[in-house]
Amino acid sequence: MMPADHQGPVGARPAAAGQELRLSTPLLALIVLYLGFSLIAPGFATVENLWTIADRCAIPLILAVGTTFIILQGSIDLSIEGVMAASSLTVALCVLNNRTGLDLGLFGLALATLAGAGLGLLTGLAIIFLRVPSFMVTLGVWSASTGIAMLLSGDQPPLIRDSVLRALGLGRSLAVPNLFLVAISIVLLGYLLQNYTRFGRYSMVIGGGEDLARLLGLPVDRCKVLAFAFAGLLSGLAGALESARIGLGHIDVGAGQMFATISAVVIGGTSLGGGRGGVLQSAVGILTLAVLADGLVFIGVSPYTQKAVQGALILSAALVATWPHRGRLRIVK
Amino acid sequence: MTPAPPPTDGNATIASRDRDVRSRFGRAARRFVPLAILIGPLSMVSAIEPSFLSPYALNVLADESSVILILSTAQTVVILMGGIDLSMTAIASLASVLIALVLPATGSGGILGVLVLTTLIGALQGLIHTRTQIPSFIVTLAGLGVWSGLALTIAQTTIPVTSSYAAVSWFARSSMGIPNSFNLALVALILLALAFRLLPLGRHVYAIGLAERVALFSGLHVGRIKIFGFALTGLSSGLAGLTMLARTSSGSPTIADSLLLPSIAAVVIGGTSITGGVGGLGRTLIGALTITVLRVGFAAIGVAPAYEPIAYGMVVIVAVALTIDRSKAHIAK
Amino acid sequence: MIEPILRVEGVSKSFAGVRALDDVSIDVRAGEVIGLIGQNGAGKSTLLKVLAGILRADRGSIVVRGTPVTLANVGAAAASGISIVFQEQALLPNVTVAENILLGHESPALHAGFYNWRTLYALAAAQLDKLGARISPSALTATLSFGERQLVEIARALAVEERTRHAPIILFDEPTSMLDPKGIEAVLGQIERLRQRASIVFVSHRLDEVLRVSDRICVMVNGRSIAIRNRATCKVADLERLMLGRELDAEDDQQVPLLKPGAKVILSVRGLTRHSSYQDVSFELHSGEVLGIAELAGSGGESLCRTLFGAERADAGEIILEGRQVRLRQPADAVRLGIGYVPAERRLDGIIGSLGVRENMTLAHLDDLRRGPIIDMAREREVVKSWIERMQIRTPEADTPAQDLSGGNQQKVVLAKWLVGRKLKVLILDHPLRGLDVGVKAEMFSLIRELAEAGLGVLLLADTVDEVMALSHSIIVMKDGFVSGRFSATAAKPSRLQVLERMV
Amino acid sequence: MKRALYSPAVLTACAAVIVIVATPAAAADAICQKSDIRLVNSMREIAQPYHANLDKGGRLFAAWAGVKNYVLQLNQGDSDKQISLMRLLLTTSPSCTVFNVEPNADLVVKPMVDTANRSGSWIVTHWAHNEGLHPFDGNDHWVAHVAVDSLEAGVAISRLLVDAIGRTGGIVALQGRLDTDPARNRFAGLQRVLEQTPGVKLLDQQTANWDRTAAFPIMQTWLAKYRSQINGVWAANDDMALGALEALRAAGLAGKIPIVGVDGIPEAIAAIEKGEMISTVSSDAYYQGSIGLAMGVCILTGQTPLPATWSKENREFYLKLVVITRDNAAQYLREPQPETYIHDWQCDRLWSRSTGKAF
Repeated sequence: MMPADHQGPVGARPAAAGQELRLSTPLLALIVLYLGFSLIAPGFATVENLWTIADRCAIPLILAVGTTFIILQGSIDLSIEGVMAASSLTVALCVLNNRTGLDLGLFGLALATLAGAGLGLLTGLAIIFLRVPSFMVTLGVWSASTGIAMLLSGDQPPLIRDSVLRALGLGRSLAVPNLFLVAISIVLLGYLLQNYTRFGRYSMVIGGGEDLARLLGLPVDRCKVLAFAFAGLLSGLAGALESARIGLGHIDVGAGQMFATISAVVIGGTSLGGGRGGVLQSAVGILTLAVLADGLVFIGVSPYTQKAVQGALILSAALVATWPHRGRLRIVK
Repeated sequence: MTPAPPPTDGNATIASRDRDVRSRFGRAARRFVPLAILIGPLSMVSAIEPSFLSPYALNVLADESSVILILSTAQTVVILMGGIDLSMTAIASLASVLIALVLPATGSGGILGVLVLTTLIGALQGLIHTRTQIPSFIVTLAGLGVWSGLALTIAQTTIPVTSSYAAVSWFARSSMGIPNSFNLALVALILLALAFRLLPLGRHVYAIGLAERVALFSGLHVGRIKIFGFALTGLSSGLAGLTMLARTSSGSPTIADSLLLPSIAAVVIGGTSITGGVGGLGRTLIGALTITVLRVGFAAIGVAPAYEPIAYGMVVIVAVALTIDRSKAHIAK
Repeated sequence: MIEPILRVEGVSKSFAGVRALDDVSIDVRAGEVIGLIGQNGAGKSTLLKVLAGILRADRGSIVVRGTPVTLANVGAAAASGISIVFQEQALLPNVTVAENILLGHESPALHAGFYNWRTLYALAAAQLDKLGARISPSALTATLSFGERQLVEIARALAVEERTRHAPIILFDEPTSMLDPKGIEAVLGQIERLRQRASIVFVSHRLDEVLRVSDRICVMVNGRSIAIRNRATCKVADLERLMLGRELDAEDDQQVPLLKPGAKVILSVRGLTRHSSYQDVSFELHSGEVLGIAELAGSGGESLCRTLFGAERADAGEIILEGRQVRLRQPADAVRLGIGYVPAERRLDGIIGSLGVRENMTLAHLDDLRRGPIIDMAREREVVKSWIERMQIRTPEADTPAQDLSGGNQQKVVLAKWLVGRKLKVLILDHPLRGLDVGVKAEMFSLIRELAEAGLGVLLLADTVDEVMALSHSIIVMKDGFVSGRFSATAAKPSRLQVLERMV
Repeated sequence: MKRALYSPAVLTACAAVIVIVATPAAAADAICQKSDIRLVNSMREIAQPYHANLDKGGRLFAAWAGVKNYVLQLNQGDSDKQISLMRLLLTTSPSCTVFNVEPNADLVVKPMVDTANRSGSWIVTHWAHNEGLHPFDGNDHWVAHVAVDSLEAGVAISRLLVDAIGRTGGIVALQGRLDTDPARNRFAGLQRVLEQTPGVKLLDQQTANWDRTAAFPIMQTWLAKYRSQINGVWAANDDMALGALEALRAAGLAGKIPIVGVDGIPEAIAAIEKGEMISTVSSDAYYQGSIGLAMGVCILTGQTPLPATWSKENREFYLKLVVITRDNAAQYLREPQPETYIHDWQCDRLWSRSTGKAF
């Protein structure tokens, strides 16, 4: 469904490892945005606020890593919020809480994460075996897993009493928010996967030309399923960590994350057509949105205006990314 | 997708093999699958709650479905061209707010003005999409943010329509026992369907959806046609907003938010391929009705709220799996 | 008698009842180049695909180095040392050259599941060295030139050598059909060099090429291999007779009918320039004239054609249609003014495979077929019917999906798409004969001549100089974006050599 | 033992008694047989304690009144759906159906009231509705509107907050979704109190859409921006208050900075007991979930005259709110017992919690 770019020049960015680190336009934009806020909002450019931003973008970062692989393959994942909800309740009910007698501690966190992976796996398999566009399957999975979450939630959201988990969600290590540390390690993991494993490179290949990849007998289907399982896993992790942060399992832990994540990925310069971009770019996109949100609160702008600004940002980011590739014969959907 | 397409026969065989498999059902048979999918839940619901098929109840369903129908009719046109419009509900909400604001002063003239405005908004998005060659998914994703942000900034509250409600009351009333809003939606859909059959427009839209480059090289005004499509979504968004305003006699910046994904799902459940070129308006009518039955039918027969989204998700996936024409979109992205 | 490296025995394959391969048997000996020729649909590509593991044979056996193999997929074929070089280049633009070369076989470069890029580059470089190609393995494929990409393709094919520890069997599916003479030389050169280390099956439409590089030539007709000839013992004419089952009236010698004197100028171009592709091009096209552009690919001709169709922007110069200067912002403008264009990329730009012949044919001119605002279906049908007959388009019915037609008939549909229009004045043909077999070519030749005689102005860009000369009244030669020679219709017909020397 | 006392059986028994006692005083003839009566609670969802309690209250009453037919309608935050669900249900015996409605948004009230009038079913609405709309303006089937004075709630918690910080210092305010009446009026209450206490400065305010996850980062940013200047946190509902609380916890400030909220959800009350929040205001979900149904049953069984004959202030009145602080937190933490409500359900005491007209 995304841009079918038949002959337009592809991927100005070298795909080889390490070469993504150079200063890209989105990165510049991020820096400019940060400096801009530092100028107009006194007290914005403090270390403390930096950690606030870090904490703010932790969960979205984790989500973005998973989504990036899916988008690199030219698919899309709308199920993030549903999966987060399901895992949020799973973790809340598994660790020490006020509803069930369970007290699995971090093992509960693992369970919730795996639950997410399970949902992702199912999604992937459905896409492969039913040969239905990911857009629709993930739309369905979103709805279905929200239902599962509702089942688990019952009439009272379970409160998390597990101190270890809460500490993970709220605490800091050497001034750095724990969740941010988790997020960073996930991003690094994603970067490694993308540039140093078959899964990552093949994801790039599939995005660049799926039918060709099939022709050459690459394990396209396996890669796709893997990508969705991985994304599900991270959505699960994100949902669980969000719950650890706010202290209960709740259906709405993921509210608004799907559009935010996709927007961020786009802002970072990853093409929805697939085959272009990467984990680091997406991370930049997430940071941009986090800085924006934090900065706007700083200067006291309502989140509604924030919505609008974010929209404008998406557009301009896409503009920067596509402008050089314009041409009378370029096909974009 | 790939700048290096695989050998012709490679495709041809995939396609032909598909045609062989399919020919058992036959494309014709597949056309009725959506109908079956509509009848399934409907009969299930009415089995438990016979009164569900009473004229009165059907009337309520028609009323409930009208807004989704208005939205997804126009959405179909855009999707047929391989694009998508994520901003429709945001524009609808904006419209409801604006109408509520201008109605007392201007009366029906104001309504017209707002409809023109929303049409222009849609056209603007189309223009940006075609001129800057940014994927419609992204342009309208940005639009989603901008327009809803704008609506919330203009009216941070629900605006009741009291004084000059008469001007819009028609949309809330019924004629010949059928809600006017539904009649409106139906007439719009039929007219559009006719236009597609009889005018060059229809062929051009399908051509763009199937092979935009060929359309270009055949000298079609691809840009214009796309912009027309988005203008259409803009207009219908306006109408949807108007209808909801009439029904609730007030405008709200979030009035239509919950309809975005249902209205898209309606198109695809009907059997229109999200990748464009395959499908049609008639199918969307069925899709819209199906969605409605799922949305209210299940709740009406007292299915536990948690199972409703689950069933909803399942049906979406199954419906698409059964209706999608794989011979034309052989890669499921 | 040495055991052949590859032996194909009684292989058959049919699609939906249609026999594509009928009991074909060939064998390939070590270091041998087999030329595979035949009309479109004769089964050449199908045979290659079966050997490459893309298609499964219905019957028959394939024996590699004495052991029967089942080529379930491309991987399996590669495992037994067979690899294919596709006609359209099958490379991924968004990854490195190295990845393209080793795609699916990175394992040697994997350390504990992780890429060791240095190793990967080294392995790729090794393959490129076999061809003496100076291409950086770490380069992004999209940044390579057409020729370079072709080399990468061949390098990928060669890579099976290490994997099988045998001389590979490499299948070339019309590697030259989209190349200019220079490119062709390069490829043929490569094939010559590959002899040392590989056995080759080589498909081409250009009989002279086949004769040059092949040791033996296998002629296929409707899915059967009807003859295998040694290079030494046969000539182009023989092969043509075998292919067509009849003597071909050699197109090239047929005289182009003279241009009617005093034909008025339809299209004239003055100082047209697009900095990136061609400079200061000027010419005049008369009604009834076929103006041929002779060039090596990438000399600006294609870009020029697209500009005249509004598909590319010109930076300077003017286009004058029937005395009035026109601005072509998009193809739609050109079409409105009566300019038609037959694109080189038929499958991508010419026809919509899943739509019927009728809808394809009338797509560009539905406005001419309206009664009021509404399409006059009845008239549409009869118009389409008449053109199907006039052009002898072989299709079961008017609504058969275009993708089910043979390449030649598809091309006719694309041509008809423009003739349906009432006010067509200029027709631009961008490699109209590309990928067509000799038989269909002949038909196209006469079609194009008819059109010209009917008063159309035809601008022709063809694959070979011979085609240009066979069809054109006047010729302009382009080289590196400049017009390097002109042969007007009035002057005496130039010799093949005269044209060629201005091209290179 | 104590539990057994309130088993449904016993409840229905005493219900019966009451009915018998009440019948002589009956003001009108019964409209429906009790067996025909259908009680509907229409609300957003039941994942939230507040809504869960609405439902519990309704069921509690149905059991007590001996009405078998209790229907729960959830709209999942979709106004259109709330309206359609009501209409769909009315395919059968509308005149014996009572709707107790927690509006998904102000704007659903009018269409639902219109539906009731047209179909002859009965509806009681809660919270707020669009201006210029009143039960007593010819809406004979709109039994009553039980309004919640969000302004009062806002004032109440604001007072406690400013007192808690010694009437001086800086506070931040988390607003609800601005397109709702409670959000506006609760904040208005805060502003009123601030006018009276010049010592307290409103450092910043943002809307967090009633949402805990949204409140969290906003609070964090404020902590980064104002650091020690923040002496108190005002939240338009408990969910956001708790979100802010977690943000404070992360900064090691939980319990050090007073927080107030509205709704009285169990978590908040627990937090108050712990001293991490100082106050919340409850409109008593159990009561809201049942009172409308009680009114309906009283009318349908003829124990109460038709609403048309009621006084205006009985048709649209404010609900008594309970301010919960550390002193009384304990008693609201318990699952409320039926006997707390039985006397409010008596047909002659239906307005026991009214604080006067709401128009």
